[in-house]
Amino acid sequence: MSDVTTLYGLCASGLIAIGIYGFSLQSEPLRRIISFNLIGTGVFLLFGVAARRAAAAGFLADPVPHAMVITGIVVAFAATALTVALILRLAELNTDPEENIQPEARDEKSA
Amino acid sequence: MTMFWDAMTIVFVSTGVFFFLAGTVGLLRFPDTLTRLHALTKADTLGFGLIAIGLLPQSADVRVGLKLLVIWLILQFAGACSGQLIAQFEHRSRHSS
Amino acid sequence: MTAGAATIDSGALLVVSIMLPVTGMLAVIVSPARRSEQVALVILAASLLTAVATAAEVLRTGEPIEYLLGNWRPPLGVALRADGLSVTLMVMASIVLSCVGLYASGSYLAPPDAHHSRSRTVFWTLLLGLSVALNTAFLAQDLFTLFVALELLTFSAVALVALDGRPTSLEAALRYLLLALAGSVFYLVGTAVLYGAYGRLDLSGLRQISRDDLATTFALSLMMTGLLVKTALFPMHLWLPPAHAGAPAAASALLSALVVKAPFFLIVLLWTGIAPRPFSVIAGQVLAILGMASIVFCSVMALRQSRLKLMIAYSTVAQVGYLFLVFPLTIGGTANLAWSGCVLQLVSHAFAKASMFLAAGVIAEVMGHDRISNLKGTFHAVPITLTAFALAGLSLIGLPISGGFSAKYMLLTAATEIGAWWIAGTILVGGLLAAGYVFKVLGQALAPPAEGFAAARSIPLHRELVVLVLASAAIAMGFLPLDPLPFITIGRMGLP
Amino acid sequence: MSMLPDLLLVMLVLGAALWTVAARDRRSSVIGFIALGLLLALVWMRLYAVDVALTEAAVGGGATGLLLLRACARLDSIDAGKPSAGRTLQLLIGFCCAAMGVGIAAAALGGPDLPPTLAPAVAANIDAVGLGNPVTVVLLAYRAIDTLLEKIVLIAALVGVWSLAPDDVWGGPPASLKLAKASEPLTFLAQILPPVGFVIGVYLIWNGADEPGGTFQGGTVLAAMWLLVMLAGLAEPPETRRALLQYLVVFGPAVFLISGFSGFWLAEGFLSYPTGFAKTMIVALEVALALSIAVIVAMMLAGPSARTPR
Repeated sequence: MSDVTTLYGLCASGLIAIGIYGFSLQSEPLRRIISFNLIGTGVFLLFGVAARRAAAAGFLADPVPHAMVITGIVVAFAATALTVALILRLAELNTDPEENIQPEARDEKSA
Repeated sequence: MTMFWDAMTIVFVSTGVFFFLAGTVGLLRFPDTLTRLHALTKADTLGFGLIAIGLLPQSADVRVGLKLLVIWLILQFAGACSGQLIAQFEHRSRHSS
Repeated sequence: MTAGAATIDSGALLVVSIMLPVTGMLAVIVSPARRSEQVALVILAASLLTAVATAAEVLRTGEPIEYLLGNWRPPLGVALRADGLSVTLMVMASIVLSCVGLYASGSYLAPPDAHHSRSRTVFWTLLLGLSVALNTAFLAQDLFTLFVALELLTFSAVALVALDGRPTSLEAALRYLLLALAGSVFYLVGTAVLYGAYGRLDLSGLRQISRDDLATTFALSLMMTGLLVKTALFPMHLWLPPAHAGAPAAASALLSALVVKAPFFLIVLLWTGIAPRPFSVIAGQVLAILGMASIVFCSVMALRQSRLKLMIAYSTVAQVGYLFLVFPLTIGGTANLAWSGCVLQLVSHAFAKASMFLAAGVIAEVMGHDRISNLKGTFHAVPITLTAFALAGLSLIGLPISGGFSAKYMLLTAATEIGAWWIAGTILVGGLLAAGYVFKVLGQALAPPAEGFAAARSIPLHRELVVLVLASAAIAMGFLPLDPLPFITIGRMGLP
Repeated sequence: MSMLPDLLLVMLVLGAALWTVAARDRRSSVIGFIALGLLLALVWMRLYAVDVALTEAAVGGGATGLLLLRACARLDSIDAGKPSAGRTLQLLIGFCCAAMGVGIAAAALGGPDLPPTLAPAVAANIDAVGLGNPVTVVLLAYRAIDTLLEKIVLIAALVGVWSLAPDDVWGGPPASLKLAKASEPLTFLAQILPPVGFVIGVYLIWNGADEPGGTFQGGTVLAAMWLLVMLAGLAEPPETRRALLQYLVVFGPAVFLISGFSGFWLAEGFLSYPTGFAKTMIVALEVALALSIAVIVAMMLAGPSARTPR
C-alpha cells in the first residue's frame, strides 16, 4: 500500500512543479491564478499523502491533515475569487477609461 | 442465491461499461458536435442505467438502494439538460455563422 | 486537560484580543455606514486596553500566558501564548491601529454628506480584519493557524491597497496579491512537509523534536522564502512601492508599519523555535546578507525617488532590512543586546513610519501633490505635521535621542563586539543614506512658501495631532536605557 | 498490477495539469483545470479522504470552475492573451521547477518508516465529543479556531470583492448572472433541481456529523442551487446593501462566536463544548455556518455591485 502513497506523493510534487512553472512564466493574471490553484492542489495532496501514511499505524488515514486541507481549499477559493474580481474590474477600467469620471454615462448605457 | 445476484451484477455492470466504452469511442471518432453528442448521450444514459441496476442487488440495505435510484434520476436530468444545452448552443452558432 | 483557574482568567485576555476585532468586523458589516466608524473606534480602543492589560499581566508575573483553545492540548488542539515579545508587538500594533483609526475618522474617507459609503464600510471592516490577523499571528502557536492568519492579513491589506479604485492602484493590488499568494503557498508546502515528518504542527512540540535532516531544512527554507516575499525583503520587494503609491495614506501606514512585520515575526518564530542548529547559522547569514542588500539598495532607491510616498515606501524596505541583521548577531554573547536592538527597531520603525505616511497624506492633501521637488512652504502650512515628519525622520536616520538611535546603537554594539564589521558598516551607511533622503524632503519643506502660495485645503487638527503622537512615540522609545530589554525575553522559546 | 488504476489516475492528473498550463487560450486552460478538479476528487477517494473529495468536487471543480469560466467569458470580450517568455527562459525555469519538484518529493517521502501521526490521538479523544466523523471533530472541536478564522477570511475576501464596485453603485445588486443564451432546458433544470439540491445540501450538512460531508460541502451545494436559479434568470442577485443578506453573511460566524464564548461559562473555556451537548451544539453550528457559507460563496461568484441601488 505504501507504494501507492509514494505514487501520489510524486503526483503531488509534479503538480507543484507544473504549477510553479506556470505561475512564473505566464503573464496573464488569470492564467497565473489558475497556476496558483495547481500549486495549491499539489500542496493539499501532499497533506493527503502525509495523512495516508498514517496507515502504518493501523488507521485508514489521519483526519487532522484532511481538516487542514478542507480549510485550505476554502482559503484558496477565497483567494481566487478576490483575484478574479480584481482582474475583471481592471479589465473593465482599461477598456473604458472614462467610466470612472462619468458615472452617469454608464448608467445610461446599462439602462 | 447470492451467486445469482452476483452474476446479475456482473452481467449488468459489464454491459453498462461496454456502452460507456462505445459512447467514448463515438465521442472520439465522430466528426462533429451533434453526432458526438448523439453517441455520448445515448450510450451513457443506457450504460449508466445498466450499471445502476447492476449495483442494486449489492446495496446493503434499502436506504443505499434508494440513494442509488436518486443518483440515477439526478444524472438523467443533468444528462438530458446538458445535452439539450450543448445541442442548442451548436444549433445557434451554426445559424448565426 | 486541567488548567488552573488563574490561568483561565489571564488566558481569556488572549481570546478577547483576537475575538474582539472579529466581533467588530461582523458588527461593522451589519451596521449602517455612518455607524461603522464609531463601532470600529470603540473596538480599537477596547483592543488597545486588552493588549495593555495583557502586557501588564505578563510583566507582573514575569511568566508567559498560555491558553488552550477548547481545552484541547496541542498537538491535537491549538494553543495561544503571549510572551514578552508577542505582547510588545500586540501593544505596538494596537497603538498604530488606533492612531490610524483616529486619523481616518471624520471626513477623511469620504465627505460627510457623501451618499456613497463604500470606502467607509470597506476601510473599517478590513482595518479590524488586520487587527484579527495581527493578533492571531502574534499569539497562535500552530503553523497552520498562522497560515490562516497570514491569508487574512493579505486579503485585508490587498483590498485596502485597492481602496481608491483607480487602475494603477488595482494593478498594484493585483501584483501584491499574486506575489503574496505565491508566498503563502510556499509557506504551506513547508508546513505539509513538516507535518509529514513530525505529525504535528504545534510550535512547542516541533521545537523539542526538530531534527537536522533534509525534510526539515527544505521545509524551513521554503517557508522562510515565502515569508520573505510577504515581508518584502530585497530582492522580493518589488510589489511594495507600487502598492503604497496608490493606497490611501492610512492604508500605507498600516502596510508599512504592521503588515510587513507579521511575516518577519513568523520568520523569527521559525528561526529561533524550529530551525536545527547548522541550518539556522547558514540561514541567519543569508537573511542578514539580504537585509544588508535591502538597506543599501533600497536606501539608494529612496534617495532617487521624486515622489514622497514612493520615497517612504522604499525607506520601509531598507528599514525592514535592519531587522534581518539580528540573526548572525545572536550567535555570540551579545545575543540579548542584538534582540533588543531588533525589537526596538521593529517597534520604533512602526511608529515612525506610520507617522511619516500619515504626514505624507496630510502634505499631499495640503499641497495637492507629493512631488518632493515642489514642497516649498509645507512647514508654513502644516507646522505640526512637518514637525512630526522631522521627528520620525530622526528615528529613521538613527539620530539621538530616538528609538531608531537606540535600536541601531544596540545592533552596532553587538556587531562590533563579535567583529562583524560588515554588518556594522552597513548600519552606518544605511544611516547616512537615510539622512540623505530625509533631509532632502525637509530642506524643501522648511523653505518659505513661494509667492501666492495657498494651501489646497485645511486639515482638521486631530489628524495632525495623531501624526505627532506617533512620531513622539518613536522618539520616546529612545528614552529606554541602552541595555538589553529584559521584558522581551520573558517566556521566549529559543532565546538565550 | 494493483497499482495500475492509481498509475493511470496519476498520469491523467498530471496530464490535465500540463494541459492547464500549456493550453493556448485561457478557456481551454480553465476547462483543463475543471477536469483536474474532478480527477482530484477521485485521487482523494483513493487516499481515503472522502470529506476532502467532496470538498474538492464542490469547490475545485465546481465553484472555482464556475468562477473562472465566468471570468473567461467576460475577459474574452475585452482583451486577447499576451505573448509568453522566450525559450531559454522557459527551459531555465522549467529546470528549476523540476528540481523543486524532486526536492519536495524527496523531502516529503523520505523520513521515518513509521510516520508520525495524530490519528491515534484523534481516535482516543473522539468519544469526548460524541461525533462519528473524525474530520468534523477536528474542524469543529480540536481545531475550531482555524474554522472560525477561515470564515473571517471568507468574509474579508467577500468585502474585498464588494469593495471593487464603483462608488456610485455601492450597495446595488451585482451584474445579472443570467446567461445571454439561457434557454428552456436550463430554465427547466433550474426549476427541477433546486429542491433536490436543497435536500442533498441539507443531507450533507446533517450527515457530516457522523459520516463524510459537512458545512462547506453542503453550503456549496446550496450556493450552487441559488446560482443555478440566477444563471437561468429566474432570480436576480440581491442588492449587497440588503440587511437580510448582510445578516445572513455574519450569522454563522456570529453563532460560532457566541457558542465559543459560552464555553467560558458552560464548559472548560473558549470553543469548548459542555459535556453531553457537544454533538447538538456542533450540528446546530454546522447548520448556521452552512447557511452563511452558501450566501458568501454565491455572492463571491456574483461579484461586486454593478447597478445602482434602487
